[in-house]
Amino acid sequence: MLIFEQSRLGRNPKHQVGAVEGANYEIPEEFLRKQPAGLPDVSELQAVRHYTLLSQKNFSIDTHFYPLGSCTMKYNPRACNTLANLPGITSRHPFTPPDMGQGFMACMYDLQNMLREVTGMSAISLAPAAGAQGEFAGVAMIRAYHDANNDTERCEILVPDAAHGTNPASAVMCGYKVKEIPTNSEGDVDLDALKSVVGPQTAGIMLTNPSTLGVFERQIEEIARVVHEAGGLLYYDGANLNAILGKVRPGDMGFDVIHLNLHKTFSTPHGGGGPGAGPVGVSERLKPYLPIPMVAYDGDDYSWVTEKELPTTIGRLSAFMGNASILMRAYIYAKMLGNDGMARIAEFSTLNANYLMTRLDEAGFEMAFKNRRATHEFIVTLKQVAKTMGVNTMDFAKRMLDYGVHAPTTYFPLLIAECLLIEPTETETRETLDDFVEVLKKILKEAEHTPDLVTQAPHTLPVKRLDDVRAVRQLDVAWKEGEES
Amino acid sequence: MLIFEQSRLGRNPKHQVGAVEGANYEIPEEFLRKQPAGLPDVSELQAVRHYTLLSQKNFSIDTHFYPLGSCTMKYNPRACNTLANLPGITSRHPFTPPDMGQGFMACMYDLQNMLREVTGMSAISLAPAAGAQGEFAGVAMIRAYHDANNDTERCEILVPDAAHGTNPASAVMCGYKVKEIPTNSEGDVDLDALKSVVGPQTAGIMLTNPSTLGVFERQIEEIARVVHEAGGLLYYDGANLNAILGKVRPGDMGFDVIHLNLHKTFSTPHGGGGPGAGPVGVSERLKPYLPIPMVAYDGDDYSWVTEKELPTTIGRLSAFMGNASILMRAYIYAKMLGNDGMARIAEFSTLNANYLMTRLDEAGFEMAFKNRRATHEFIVTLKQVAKTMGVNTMDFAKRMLDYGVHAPTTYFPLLIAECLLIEPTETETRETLDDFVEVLKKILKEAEHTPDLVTQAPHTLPVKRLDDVRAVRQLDVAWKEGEES
Amino acid sequence: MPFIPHTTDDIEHMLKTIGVADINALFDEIPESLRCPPLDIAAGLSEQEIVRLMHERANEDGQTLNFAGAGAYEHHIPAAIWEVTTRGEFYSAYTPYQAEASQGTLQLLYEFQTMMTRLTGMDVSNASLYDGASALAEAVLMSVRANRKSKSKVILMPTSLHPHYRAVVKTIVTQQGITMQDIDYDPATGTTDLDKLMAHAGEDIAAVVIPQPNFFGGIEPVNEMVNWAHENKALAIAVVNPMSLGVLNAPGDWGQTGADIVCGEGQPLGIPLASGGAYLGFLCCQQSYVRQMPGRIIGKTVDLDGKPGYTLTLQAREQHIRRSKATSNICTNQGLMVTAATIYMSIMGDAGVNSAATQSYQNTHQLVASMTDIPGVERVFDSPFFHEAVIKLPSSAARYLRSMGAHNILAGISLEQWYPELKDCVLVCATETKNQADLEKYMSHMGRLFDAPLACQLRPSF
Amino acid sequence: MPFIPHTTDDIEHMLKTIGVADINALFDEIPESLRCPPLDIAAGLSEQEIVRLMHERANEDGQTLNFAGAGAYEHHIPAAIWEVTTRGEFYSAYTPYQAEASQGTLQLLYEFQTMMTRLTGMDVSNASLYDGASALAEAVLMSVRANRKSKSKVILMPTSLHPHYRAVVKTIVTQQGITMQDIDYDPATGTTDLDKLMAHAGEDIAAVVIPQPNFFGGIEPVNEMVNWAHENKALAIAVVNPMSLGVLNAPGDWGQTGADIVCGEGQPLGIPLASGGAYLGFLCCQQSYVRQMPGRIIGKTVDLDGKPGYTLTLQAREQHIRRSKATSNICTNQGLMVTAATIYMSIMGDAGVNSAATQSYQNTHQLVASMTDIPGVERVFDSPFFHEAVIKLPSSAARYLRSMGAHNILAGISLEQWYPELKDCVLVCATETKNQADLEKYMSHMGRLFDAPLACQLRPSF
Ligand SMILES: Cc1ncc(COP(=O)(O)O)c(C=O)c1O
Ligand SMILES: Cc1ncc(COP(=O)(O)O)c(C=O)c1O
Repeated sequence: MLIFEQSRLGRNPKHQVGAVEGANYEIPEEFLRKQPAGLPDVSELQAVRHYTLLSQKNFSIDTHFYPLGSCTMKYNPRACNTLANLPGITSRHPFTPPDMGQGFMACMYDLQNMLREVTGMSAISLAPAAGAQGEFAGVAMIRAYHDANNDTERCEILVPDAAHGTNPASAVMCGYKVKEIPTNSEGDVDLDALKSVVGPQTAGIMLTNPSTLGVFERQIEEIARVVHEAGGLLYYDGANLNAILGKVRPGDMGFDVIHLNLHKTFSTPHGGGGPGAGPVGVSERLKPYLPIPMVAYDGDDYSWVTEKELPTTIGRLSAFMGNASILMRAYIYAKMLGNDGMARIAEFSTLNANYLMTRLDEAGFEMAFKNRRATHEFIVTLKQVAKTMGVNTMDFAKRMLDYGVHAPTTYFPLLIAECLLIEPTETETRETLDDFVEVLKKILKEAEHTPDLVTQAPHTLPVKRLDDVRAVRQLDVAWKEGEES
Repeated sequence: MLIFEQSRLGRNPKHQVGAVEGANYEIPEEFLRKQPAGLPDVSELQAVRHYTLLSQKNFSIDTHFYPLGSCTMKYNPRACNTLANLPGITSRHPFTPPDMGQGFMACMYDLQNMLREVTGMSAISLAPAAGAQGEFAGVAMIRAYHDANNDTERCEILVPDAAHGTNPASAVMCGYKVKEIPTNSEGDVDLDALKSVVGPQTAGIMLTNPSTLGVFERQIEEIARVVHEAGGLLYYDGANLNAILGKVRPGDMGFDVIHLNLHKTFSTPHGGGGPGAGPVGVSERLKPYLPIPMVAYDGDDYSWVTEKELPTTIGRLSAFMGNASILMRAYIYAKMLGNDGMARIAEFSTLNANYLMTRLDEAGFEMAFKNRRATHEFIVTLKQVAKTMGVNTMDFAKRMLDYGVHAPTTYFPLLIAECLLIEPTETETRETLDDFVEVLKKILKEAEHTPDLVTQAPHTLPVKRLDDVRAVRQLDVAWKEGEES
Repeated sequence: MPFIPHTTDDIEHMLKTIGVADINALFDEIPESLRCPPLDIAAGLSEQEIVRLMHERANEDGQTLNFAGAGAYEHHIPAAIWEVTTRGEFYSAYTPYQAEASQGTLQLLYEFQTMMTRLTGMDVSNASLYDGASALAEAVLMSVRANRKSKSKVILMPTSLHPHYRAVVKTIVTQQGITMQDIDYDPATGTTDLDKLMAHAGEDIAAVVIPQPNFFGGIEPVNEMVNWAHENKALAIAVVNPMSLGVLNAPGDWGQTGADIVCGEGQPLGIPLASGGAYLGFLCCQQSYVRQMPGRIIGKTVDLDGKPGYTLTLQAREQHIRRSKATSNICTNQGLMVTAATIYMSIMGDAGVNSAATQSYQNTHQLVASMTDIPGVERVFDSPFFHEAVIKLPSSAARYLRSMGAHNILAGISLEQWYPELKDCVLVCATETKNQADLEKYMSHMGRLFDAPLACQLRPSF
Repeated sequence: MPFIPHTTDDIEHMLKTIGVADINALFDEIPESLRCPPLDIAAGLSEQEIVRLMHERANEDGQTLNFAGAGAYEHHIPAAIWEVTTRGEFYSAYTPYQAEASQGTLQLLYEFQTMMTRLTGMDVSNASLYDGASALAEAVLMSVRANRKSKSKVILMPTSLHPHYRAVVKTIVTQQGITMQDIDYDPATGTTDLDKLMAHAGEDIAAVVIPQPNFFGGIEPVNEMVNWAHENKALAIAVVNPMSLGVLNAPGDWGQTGADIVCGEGQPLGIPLASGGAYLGFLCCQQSYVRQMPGRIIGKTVDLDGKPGYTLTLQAREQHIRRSKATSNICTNQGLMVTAATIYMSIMGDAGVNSAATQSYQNTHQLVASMTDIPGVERVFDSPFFHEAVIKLPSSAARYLRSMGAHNILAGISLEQWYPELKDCVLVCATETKNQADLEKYMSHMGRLFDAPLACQLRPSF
């Protein structure tokens, strides 16, 4: 039942802020609202009960194993939430002058420095609100750099075919054309193909390393050389930085500009879709173009870096400071980890992934890159299963839900047929991984013997398999009074 | 699975307070622990996931209609919890001297005054930790009063047969014998029976009004006269005060001493069993005996009332201030209600109960006191159903769980056979009550046509009907390593 | 090891299963030359230590009595909202890709979309963008795609719009060859100078941006602006404060046919100030433009048994399907903030939102009346205003704000940094969270600063 | 109407169904003469108003640097505990009478019982009593019922036990003819004078109460005391701080055969100070006494399918079944606090509890060493101590505490109110929450008060 169906006119007690008597506006009638909007009229208990019950219909990290590849669903420490909600932190207005308290700015400055160190870049801006906005900012900086050099013929961004969809989309938002680079059979970039397209029209290349194929791009130095020699810049999509934290740094690999997904590597909550935080880092030559605001420190005081201090900035990306409360959570998490803790993320996420890959391999599943080391994630392809048993990856994924496991990422990256991208993360136990192997083995048996059980899954969730096609064809994106639900 | 079964030695990261190196105690070996206790060794994520999933196995006010008679399961406003957890409130040590901050004491003083006003008593002590401890304190004050008057022959406390079990148990803890008074067919105390047992041995009588039968004791003035004339005192069990808040006050009915269940009338959370708070109130003549501590105010400062200020006190009931954080929640709730809000509790809890009683009566259910007004609760008896269909009240109750409704109180009060004590509370909507009627009608039909469905219920919960007898016969109250769960 | 559950036994067993000697061996595909030395970052803090540190930092920033607005508003936030929003099942879930395992989030988002369409008077809402400013940038991009009648990529943008919104739009859309044409405000009213707007009549314009209320708190002539836009084949993009919609007309009802696209900042709906984020951008539009909409959209459908359920829909617009041809690059959005805003709107209802909006209106009007009783202090613009106003002081605004700040009062925002012509001017806002004592405190400190003993008195409320 | 969902339509419809004219008619069985006038209580506050009020009150009490213990200890509380404990399903559930609909709470309570038996070395634990002091009172009552060899109802009670615990026991048990016999502490050691205990040899004694550590923080000769009790046919009741059991011996291992009953205050296990409550009393015992146990007990059983489940058991001991013959009158207990304590013990584990206990030990020892470097400041007792100690000052303790309080330091607790012989003495405690800077701050203020410039330096940690 929808909250609207529980609504009855005149129920709401206006208890929260009290009622106002006979409001009298000095605003001409024509600008005033004609009739109430039709927000729900429910009691506080009804709202609490409704949303509490709704929440129980979700899978989440706090309730389920959630090995969603590329998304890094690991434990979100509760301390980060509790502390980010301290009254002094939540009540601070974004335009509070620095001389009325430096606590927030000190945290942000520390965070900039920590991120600079773990990425090996020269400077960090925390402004972007998520990975995709970081990508936009990064590519915009590439453009600003070339423009500043009067190098205005560069109109192409190279993107491997394994890249996340945001990469090409961001490049286009910056006015670039996108050229796809194929991947070779080992999961590395096809170097010949790269060499054949790189040239004076190349503004840069966007790479994830480890790539979304769950392997480390071994020729990264060569790629950097090729692109740099052609006058292009290297963009690092940091969605997978957790795999190499404290082991190898994008700055040292030759990247000129990067973004980080703090909601992945630094474990801020995904919140059913966000918010995230996508700080960008740059090498020395791109520093003049960083997005604002940033925090500076002169040894005594923290202050804001705005267009006044950085006139060549690509500008602002949001009205204030990106997702400040998420940055705060990342800061708290980073402080708890410290140097060793960061390296351990890479170590144990990699250990878990390789262990799980080995176990699934032994269990007869087909690995997309059997001869490669897994990074923090790896790919299983169900091509053969789909062909021989008529049970595809989506069916497999849905059936996992019945076993209380959130499905891994399906059908991404696009170049691997019938794939599952599996990222267990470092916060899961060996027992959980072992259980997961058993679940996959069971489903494989079911696919063989009782395929309907799998193709009709899930059977135990609040709803059975949903009709996505109908959702598009009979578009219903807002409830109308009287409609049944 | 139990948390212990997820435990693996050496997993716990000691991250919360850090590790200590080479502890060296100046305490002789014989006093030191010989081996670790065997607390769970789990990661923070494991603990969070385990207890989050466990919580989902509960019915609660935030998720279900919970018409548990006498227990007053109504909405616990979230603001009370949020505000009672402000850092300045949770971090205050109980021995903080009054000159280091008066905020907490001001709240408690206000609360004492508000409770005094709603009960019509002369003074309030917030000390008792729950209703039962309030009863103990109240009866102890009765004893102290008689003792002070050298009236030491009084050895009996009268208790109606409808009383809650805590009443006789509390009287016994105070060294009294208990004499039961029968109830007449209309639900009132049998006055003749009362008169026949009251006498010089009577220390007092304990009454709930409205009684646990869901009716208002109409002869209360007469009862007060009879008991007072015999030299006894009247104790008021305030578990049902919510029914008459702002309408009639125990002090005005002639009671000498009362307790309040703040976790009922003032909506503090029940927390799966507690904590509660059971303040006591007294008439003028019992003031010298109130339990300590209390808060006094001299117009400038708040101070503590201890044995120094009140040497005739019955004493302390807990090491500090009873359930202070629960008192704080009640205070916040009371402040939000104000005078009108309090009266509305009585009005709407009574409206809901009478409406539900009428609807169930119309639906063919048998009311225990059909000719009486319901108060905030009322009793249905399933005597006939049990006899004709072989489906008893417990079966009925268990089947309700399948329909997502917590069962009303069953088999209490003891004197009504096969009873359901139903208390909808004022925070539930008319729609919820109507749905409840439909559920009961459905179960009645099932009892007739498919009785097994009812006697084997519940069918949809985490476990099926549990074997209570085995729980006693094969007592297992602590898990032992190796035992399966 | 913080947050890592592996015992020594586990590690040994797992390495053996994999067939490597130690964890380091798992990184053997990384060229040795690239491996970095130990990070120059301090050792980790225990939770107990970070608790102390954060309490200190939070106390340092303290609790200011806040009369600043300018795009971020301190409203009362019912306690229930965040107690429910931070439940693990909402807090720690991902984007609802597996619809059957995400019905909680999906139904909530569908309810949010419904509420936003009702509040704005539009047909369709998405499930959030980053913030109000970036939502406007997306609205501008969308209008260029959607307005098939225009080839120009020219957007008319009033200077009465939040300067940071204008800056963000510039950052984001100019990369695609879109040009913004400023429309100055009328120095008398502080609202868009209609003559300046109308001077563009007959030009090829993709869209007109219409803020309501505008950055100065003023009520814009939105009906005329929408009508003018449509007469000139431009789309009308409304930028609104959702709280104000408890009192002000829904953009769907502006002018003859209503705005085409509505966007804005959802922060006033139950989201704390928190130094500027995380907030939530919303974007609504008329049905015909839905396929140009950026961001996630949730649709209702049915399951195999015909039972209703909710799922991501129209994904073919999005980057994960359409890649370089997507309507936007947005992926992660502001889900948790949407959760809070949805619960906020449920608990407040129409009546609650109206009351908060009206009290904000009243408090600001009372404050402005009292302030302008002080000789030399005056309102700069004469148009009606909602819950913010521009006040000219007899002397430096920066000095004034510093002096008030010394008493822990954030007394407003200096406007000179964005509008040199508004020297010595502050933008003030008093929401429903301010009581009479707060307003009196403001006035008594202000009165003292300007030697205006009489003005110390707060004007009686009206 | 706050918290009441009825619309005017609802009310009308419901009254009509019932067949009365108005709500007031529903109270027609109450004699008119008894009806009260409107309550003399202020009008209700909106949530926004109560938020302001409570923030003001909370800020007034401020955040003190706390070196007080005496039965209530400031320990680090992992954030996860209360975020999970206050989930609606735990927070707003009742006592688990309907077991099938309460498996969450029931399994948790069973786990709590298991943890407590492991911590104390007992066989059985109940599911909580009100607090440590009332738990001791119940333990005393229980011992009188359980000790079939004794008729006397005499309890030996050391004066080194918390004075408020002694007061509470007196309030509760003397009504049933039980007498408490004080056993004085040895003025040199501050622990029970064994000679004074042994002077009671051969008497009919129901139980001996044995605190560990005692009120002064001192380590009692528990092994000898338990042995003596058992030799004299008395039961041994241990009163322990559960946090100390991370370091100190489990009562089940005291002496030859261990204590019979163990009780104490569970507050150190994740429960905030909060002015003294709500805390949690625990009570454990050896198997043979389980039927004399007061309070709820959860047992494991199976369901109709043979699947394990949890339920209230041995209810025949309790007031709702046994009424006047129950083992206690307790009904509502401290369920929510048990939830917190259980999650605390899970997150901390043995290692975490040991670390918190050890750091508390170390910090207090360091502080005491530094304090007693000041001339005229000395330890009163010479026995080993856990995380509290009695310090004698050169002058008035009250004045000292007031002076330190002026710097927002709660420097300890004056003992004279309970022990006139301990004039000018304070009881101090420094838990793991205190860092070196805190200890230095304490010492620098104390040093200044006693003109002891050198002593301002904190002794290096050992
Ligand atoms: C590889 C990769 N790149 C980029 C992104 C986009 O980041 P965001 O969702 O934070 O915008 C993601 C995640 O969604 C990703 O997995
Ligand atoms: C009528 C009645 N009296 C007394 C009590 C005992 O109160 P408490 O559970 O707070 O000890 C209760 C509730 O449990 C009750 O319903």
